[in-house]
Amino acid sequence: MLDFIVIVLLSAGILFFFGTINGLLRFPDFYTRMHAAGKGDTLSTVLILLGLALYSFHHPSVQDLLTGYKIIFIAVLIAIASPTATHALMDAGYESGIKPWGGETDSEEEVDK
Amino acid sequence: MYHLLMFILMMLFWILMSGKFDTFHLVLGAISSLIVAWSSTDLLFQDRGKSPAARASEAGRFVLYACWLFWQIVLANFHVIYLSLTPKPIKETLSPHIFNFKTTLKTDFARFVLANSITLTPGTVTIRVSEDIFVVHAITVKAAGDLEGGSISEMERRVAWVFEKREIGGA
Amino acid sequence: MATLPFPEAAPLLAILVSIAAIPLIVLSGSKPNLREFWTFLAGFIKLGLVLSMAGYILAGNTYTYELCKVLPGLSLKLTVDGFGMLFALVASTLWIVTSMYSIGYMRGLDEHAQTRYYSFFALALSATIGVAFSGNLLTMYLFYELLSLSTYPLVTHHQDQEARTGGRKYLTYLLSTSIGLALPAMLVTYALAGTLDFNVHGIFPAETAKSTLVILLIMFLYGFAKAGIMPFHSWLPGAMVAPTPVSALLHAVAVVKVGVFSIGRILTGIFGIDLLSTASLNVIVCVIAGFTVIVSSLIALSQDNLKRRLAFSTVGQLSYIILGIGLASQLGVIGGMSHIAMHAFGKITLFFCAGAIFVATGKKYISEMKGIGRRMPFTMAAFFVGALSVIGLPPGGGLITKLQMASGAMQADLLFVLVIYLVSSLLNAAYFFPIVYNAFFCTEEEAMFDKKVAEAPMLCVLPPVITAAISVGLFFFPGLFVDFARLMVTGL
Amino acid sequence: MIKEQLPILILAVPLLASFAITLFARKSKIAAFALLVGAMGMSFVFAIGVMRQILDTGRVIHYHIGNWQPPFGIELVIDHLNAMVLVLVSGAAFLTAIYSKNTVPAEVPYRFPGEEVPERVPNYYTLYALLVTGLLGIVATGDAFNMFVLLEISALSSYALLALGGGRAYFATFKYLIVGTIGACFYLLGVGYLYIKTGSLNMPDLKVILTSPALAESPTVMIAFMLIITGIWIKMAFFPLHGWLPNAYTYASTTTSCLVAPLMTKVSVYMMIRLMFSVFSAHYIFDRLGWQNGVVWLAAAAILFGSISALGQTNLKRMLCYIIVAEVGYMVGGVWLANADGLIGATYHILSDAMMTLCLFMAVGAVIYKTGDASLYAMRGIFRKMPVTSVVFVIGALAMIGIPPTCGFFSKWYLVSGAIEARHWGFAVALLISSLINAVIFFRIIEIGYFPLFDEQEGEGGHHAHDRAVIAEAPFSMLLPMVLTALSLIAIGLYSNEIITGLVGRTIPAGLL
Amino acid sequence: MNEILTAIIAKYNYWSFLILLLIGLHAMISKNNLVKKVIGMSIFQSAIILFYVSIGYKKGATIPITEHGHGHANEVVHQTAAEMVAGFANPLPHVLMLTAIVVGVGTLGVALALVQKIHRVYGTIEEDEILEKIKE
Amino acid sequence: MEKYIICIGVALLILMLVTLVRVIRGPSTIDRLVGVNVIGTKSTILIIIMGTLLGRVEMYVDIALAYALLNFIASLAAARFFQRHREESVVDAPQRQEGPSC
Amino acid sequence: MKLLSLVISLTLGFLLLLATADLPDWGDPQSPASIHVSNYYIENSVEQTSVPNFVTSVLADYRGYDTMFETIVIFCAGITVLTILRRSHRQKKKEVRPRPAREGKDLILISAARIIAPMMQIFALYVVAHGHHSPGGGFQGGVILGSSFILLALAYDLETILKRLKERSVIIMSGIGVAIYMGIGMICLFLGGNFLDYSAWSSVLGVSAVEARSHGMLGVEIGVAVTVMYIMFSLYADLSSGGEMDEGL
Ligand code: NA
Ligand code: NA
Repeated sequence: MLDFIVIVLLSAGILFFFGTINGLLRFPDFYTRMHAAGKGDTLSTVLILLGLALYSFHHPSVQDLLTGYKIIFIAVLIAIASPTATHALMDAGYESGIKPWGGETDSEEEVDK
Repeated sequence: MYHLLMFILMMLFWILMSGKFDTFHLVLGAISSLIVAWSSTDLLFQDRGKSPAARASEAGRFVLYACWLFWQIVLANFHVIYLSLTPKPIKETLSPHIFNFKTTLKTDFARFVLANSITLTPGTVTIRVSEDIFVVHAITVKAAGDLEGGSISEMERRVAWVFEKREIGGA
Repeated sequence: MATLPFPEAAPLLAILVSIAAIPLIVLSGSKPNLREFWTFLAGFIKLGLVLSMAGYILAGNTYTYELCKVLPGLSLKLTVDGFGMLFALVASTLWIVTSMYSIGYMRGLDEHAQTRYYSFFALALSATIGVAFSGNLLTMYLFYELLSLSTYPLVTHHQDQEARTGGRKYLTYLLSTSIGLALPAMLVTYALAGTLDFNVHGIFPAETAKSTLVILLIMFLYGFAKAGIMPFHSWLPGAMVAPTPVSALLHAVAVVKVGVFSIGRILTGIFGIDLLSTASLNVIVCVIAGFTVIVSSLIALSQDNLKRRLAFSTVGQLSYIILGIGLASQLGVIGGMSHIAMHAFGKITLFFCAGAIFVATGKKYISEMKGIGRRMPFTMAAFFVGALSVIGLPPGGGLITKLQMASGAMQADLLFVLVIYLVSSLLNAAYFFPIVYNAFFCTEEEAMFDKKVAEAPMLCVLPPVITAAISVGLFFFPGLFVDFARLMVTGL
Repeated sequence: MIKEQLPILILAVPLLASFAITLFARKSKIAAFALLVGAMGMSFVFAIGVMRQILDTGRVIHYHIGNWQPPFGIELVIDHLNAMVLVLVSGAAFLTAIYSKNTVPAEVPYRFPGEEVPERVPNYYTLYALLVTGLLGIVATGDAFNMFVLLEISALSSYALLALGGGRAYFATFKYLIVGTIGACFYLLGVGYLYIKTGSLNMPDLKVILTSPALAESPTVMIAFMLIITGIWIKMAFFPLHGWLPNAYTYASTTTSCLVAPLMTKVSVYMMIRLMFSVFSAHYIFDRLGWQNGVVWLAAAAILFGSISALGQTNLKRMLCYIIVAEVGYMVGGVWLANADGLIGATYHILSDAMMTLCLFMAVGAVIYKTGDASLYAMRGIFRKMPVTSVVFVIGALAMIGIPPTCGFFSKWYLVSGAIEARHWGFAVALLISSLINAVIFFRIIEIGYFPLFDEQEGEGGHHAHDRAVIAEAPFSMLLPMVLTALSLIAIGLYSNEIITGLVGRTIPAGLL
Repeated sequence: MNEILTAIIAKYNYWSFLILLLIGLHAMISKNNLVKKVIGMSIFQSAIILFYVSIGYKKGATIPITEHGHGHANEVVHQTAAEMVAGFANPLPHVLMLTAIVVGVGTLGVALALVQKIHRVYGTIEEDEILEKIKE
Repeated sequence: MEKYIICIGVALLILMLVTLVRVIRGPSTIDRLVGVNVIGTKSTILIIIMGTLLGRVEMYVDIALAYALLNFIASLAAARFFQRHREESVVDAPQRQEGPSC
Repeated sequence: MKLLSLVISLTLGFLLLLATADLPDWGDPQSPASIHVSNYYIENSVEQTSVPNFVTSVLADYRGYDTMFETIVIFCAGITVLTILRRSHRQKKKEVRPRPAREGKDLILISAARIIAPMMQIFALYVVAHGHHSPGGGFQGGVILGSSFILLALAYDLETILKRLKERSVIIMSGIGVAIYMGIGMICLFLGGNFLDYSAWSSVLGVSAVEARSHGMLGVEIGVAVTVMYIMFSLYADLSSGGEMDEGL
């Protein structure tokens, strides 16, 4: 049962990470790519970490519980840090004058599509 | 008072991390917790108006909110996958734009939670918060609409419920 | 060795006494009389110290005093022997005379920076005595370099453009040859022989290749450029910019004689007379020196500036000495060594006279000196005596040594050297006699000086008279210096 | 007890001083200065104490830090050679520290137009102490990796000290930093290659392990040797790796030049000697690898290049810098002549060259301090205005030229003897030519200083800010160390036999005798 | 030759560090932009650090800490010396590299500080432009 | 189970390499930073996976935590830096033509 | 220059490649590096120092001398950067800043930093204290501690944080850090041991010599952490503000 949950969490993490990268590579401009990075990166990381934390409860002992707790703590940290970093990058791009994509075909990314 | 709270929190944190329960390490932990409590209490607890009890209930409500938010994040990720994999030309699926809105939330922390929630939920990312103005990037018109009229208010309401324990008008 | 007639450190003291005078000279810079007192005091003490050892040396001893070991197997060391004593006597005697003359000259012309002048003068004398008493090549090299450096401020005393050019030339020649030729030759010698201590039998091991010896010989000959062997001679006329007492000291005693003395030392103490003659190295020395003798005399003939003419004369006479020692025959060596003294007294007389003329009249050129003998009879009489000695005519002491050298040439079976001696003596006569003749034998109309011109100050006139008298004295009693030289040869 | 602890105290004292200055003397220039001078003096005394111990007992001192046996812990190894270098470094640093009393407050806070940062003075002294600690540590250590760490400490602090020259110094220092880092990394990589083949970092232990025949054949060891030597050559500015040095040292402030210029390159030479003979062996380097001929030719080229370049300079400090490049050639060549005389000459030259470079930089620094001008023409009339400084300069110049009885003569003596013994005439000729060029260089300057009247017409006179009429002798705090340094040049020369038989000659490796 | 080549290829840990090393060195020497030089320097140093760390690796060994992280303070670890030696990686390279990293950071900081100052003096961090300005 | 975790690790590694495309292509510096940030976050996971596989996760988790924290700060610092240095960050990105709608 | 650089790099590469064949296989347990000194540490660390983390025992004890200087490298770098960059307080006001000021405070960053920074600090202290048992120690802990302040400086601005950490105390504290290390080593001299021989402390601490070594290591690690923390922050402050100590990044 525990293994099953672990597998689900890990797989889901990889799936969302795949989505993240897909968005990161295919979206047309910086801002839209940040959507993918901000949401996908956070969720996939948190899911995988949860999976690994559960995995470490395999042979429950005080030490392993604490280890699992630490992994969960990392997950929480990333849940706070990742959107914050996304915001900071976004703000930096905005401040430094990157123009949002407006559907026109002037972007070189557009050609790739 | 807050220093004591901070000390206890930090000591707890230490014990969980340390995993060593002998006196020597506990003393080290106590010293460390003292140092952090001395230097950083004002960081964690800037708003001193609330009683510890209020804080505790706030934490409880926040857990509930976090569960809701988690679901929203999952949705957001499916949204991203959909947008990036859809065979439709990108011009039709995306119509990104930047817009502002004004929040009614009062405390910094609530605004912070709202901003990050906006980032994590489908279709929107917070670019900047200056005072009560949020600058938001929306990836689709629908997402923008959600935020302005629908889910934004929904989210703001929930955040307000967690931190300011009041209802905000709207959906 | 149990009892010495002089303090154990006498050679060192003889060197240091004038260095010790320097602080006193500097401190009493504002009181000229006191300042000059120190100079004289040091001079007499030095002479006394040298003389105190003279008897001991004449008795056939040599005395060695080791200063410190600077390199394994090689120390800084002072040795007093006949040759060194001969030279030290000349130098310390002439210093007193020159100091006396300096006072007259410098005060007469009201020269600047006299304190500096006397300080470096003293330093130069220390270096000279140091060379004379050096017990090995390294020590000699040390004092040789010290002399080059300490005479630089003297040569450039006037600190004008001319002094600068002359001084530059002076140092360039002396330092480049000593560092570029003498130092490596010394190092190679040390590498071959394992020592640098002078030894009358030479220090090179028997198996040393002749080609190596020839190269070393040439490097040494040109390396000690103070000896003025052509083509490394032109610093000497250049250094004529110096005040006359300096020129006198340079040309008669300190600088040039140190060069000649050094080469003499190397020929006799490093190569050894035996080696020179058996390996026919003496021919090389004679050719090189002989060439300089003839050419420099010819150049002297064409000079109008009196001091320059004297300078070229010096160049020739120096090679004369080297020629004598280089013959590597007994009489040649004795003659050559003693000629250091003879020439010193003769030539210093000539320079003193030139200076006295300059102090009295401001004239430098021979063509401007017609009739000067009438106004400055003592000076020009002394000049005449000095010239005789340098040419090698009686009653000048130079005659004795020149004859000895000529006999040495026959002894060494090198007859072409005899020809060189004869020709050069004729040339000497040719460039000195016209000066003397014009000085005395000209009509009143031709004379270029009016009645107002008189002898230079007493202190300028007395020294040349004294040295001229010594020159004459040496003709009659050459024994003193020749005996010292003979000691060097009889040791063989 | 203190006797046994002397080796560590030599470097612990300057190190403590660096913290003490940071902690207690941030406000007071004088307190910082006093702490520095006191520490340097103590270090000097301790270094002499260690040297005396070694001279008395004749035994190499092994100091086990943390009481761990080598090769597991780090040890200090002090023999005759590095006892001498320790005395040299601490002595030179002591003299320069005294010298710094007036120059540092006058120069260091003002390095940018219109800028004054008095806080820099105590920082400067802290870095000074750290630099000296680094150098002393390099000399004392018996651990190859520890040497790297200390090398970097001295490098980092020297970057700071050099950069404080302001203006062009920043760029010059940056280039030095890049080149110096390449050098240090080469060294580190070389040590890594040694470690991978031997498993040890302790120098005596490495030497024992490296004697095994299998390792002597190993290309890894050869490449380790190449990397280490190249790294050190970069650090010591050995031709053609010297490009960084002239700029870096020229634009530095006076005290920095006086400290860095004499010591950094010399300590690198020490490092080379130490690593060549205490990690590798004369047998390995000269018999098995046999590159000495090429290296000595390179050294000859360095000497000629440095000397000729120096001849063309009009900036006093830059000229001295090129002379340093030439002098490095002397020492590298001497070591690689592969005979005892050459090595003795090189080792003795570490001492004599450091002192003469110090002497000249101090004298030039005093002139610059008084005239505000670093060109040759700053020297105009100096002999009259600053007689003591001039005499010091002349003594330094004579030592550089190699006139006896200054120490410069004796090191050249040994080096040329070594060249003759090795039949390496090219090196011998290069040494002599460089002496001659030095003579030209220095007499040109002495002439300028001696003839006051003529340079007015000839030189670029007129546009100097300082009124030359009011130039006077440097303050006592500068004169004292200057005169002591100048006297030491003669003393080192006169005691050359004692130094060579007592110290330098005692560490000649067996393969060279 | 072939053997040498196979040997070289087999020891991929060495040539992978080598490539990084050369990139860093090349950048340090040839780059015109001072910041790029500094980056090259960091790459160069990192390559050496990688090299050392790869020395420390031992097949079948774990990080050199004997005790379980959350074990009791003085728990005695029952292992034979041979087991210990085989089971734990070589700690020394890690220690050395901690030092090298710190040195690298220090150098990096100083280099950047110098670049800032250079920028303030010359208004550029391109080497050729700086040299041009120096000439003026 | 361990094999499954290895698979996850490998998949993660491959996806991280794919992310490098964004880092290389840019076009602006901030675009590259986004890629780097994602890779950094995932490296945290890799560290823990490594620890899990080597059986020393209790050790690696500390490293992972430290790494996560430092990665976060590095991203913030980089973002801040390029916020200031506009020219550098938008070196070849199209310029913003109109101001934001606020 | 490019060509020269290529030649140099490729020559070096070629040389190093030559040696590759001679180097031991990767991870070979019998390679010299893995047996000689290394095995001594692995076999004896626990017994001689009671520290189960060999990296720590080698770092802080067997090669504690290296590590002391490593701390000093950091100290030196901090002082160096400060001395090169720092400009006078007095003249700062006149200067016109070349860079535009940031608009307002970033609420999101500040809030995140306020949560994360204290956690980081306690974690950092944990890392310092558990250097004996886990992959941590003074450097690592010091870096994390310093980073927590950098995080705050990034979120607020430099001036605000410099009110918490006084500029003067930054340098003084970094000096105190190295002084702690050095002091622990020096006191060993007075207790009759060699420099950095922590076992000499056993009489003072009242523990066995082996345990004294363990405590000595903890002591020096604390010193290291203090220095590293303050210098990390100082480097950030100097470099990010060009020595002005105003806004930071
Ligand atoms: Na270390
Ligand atoms: Na540790």
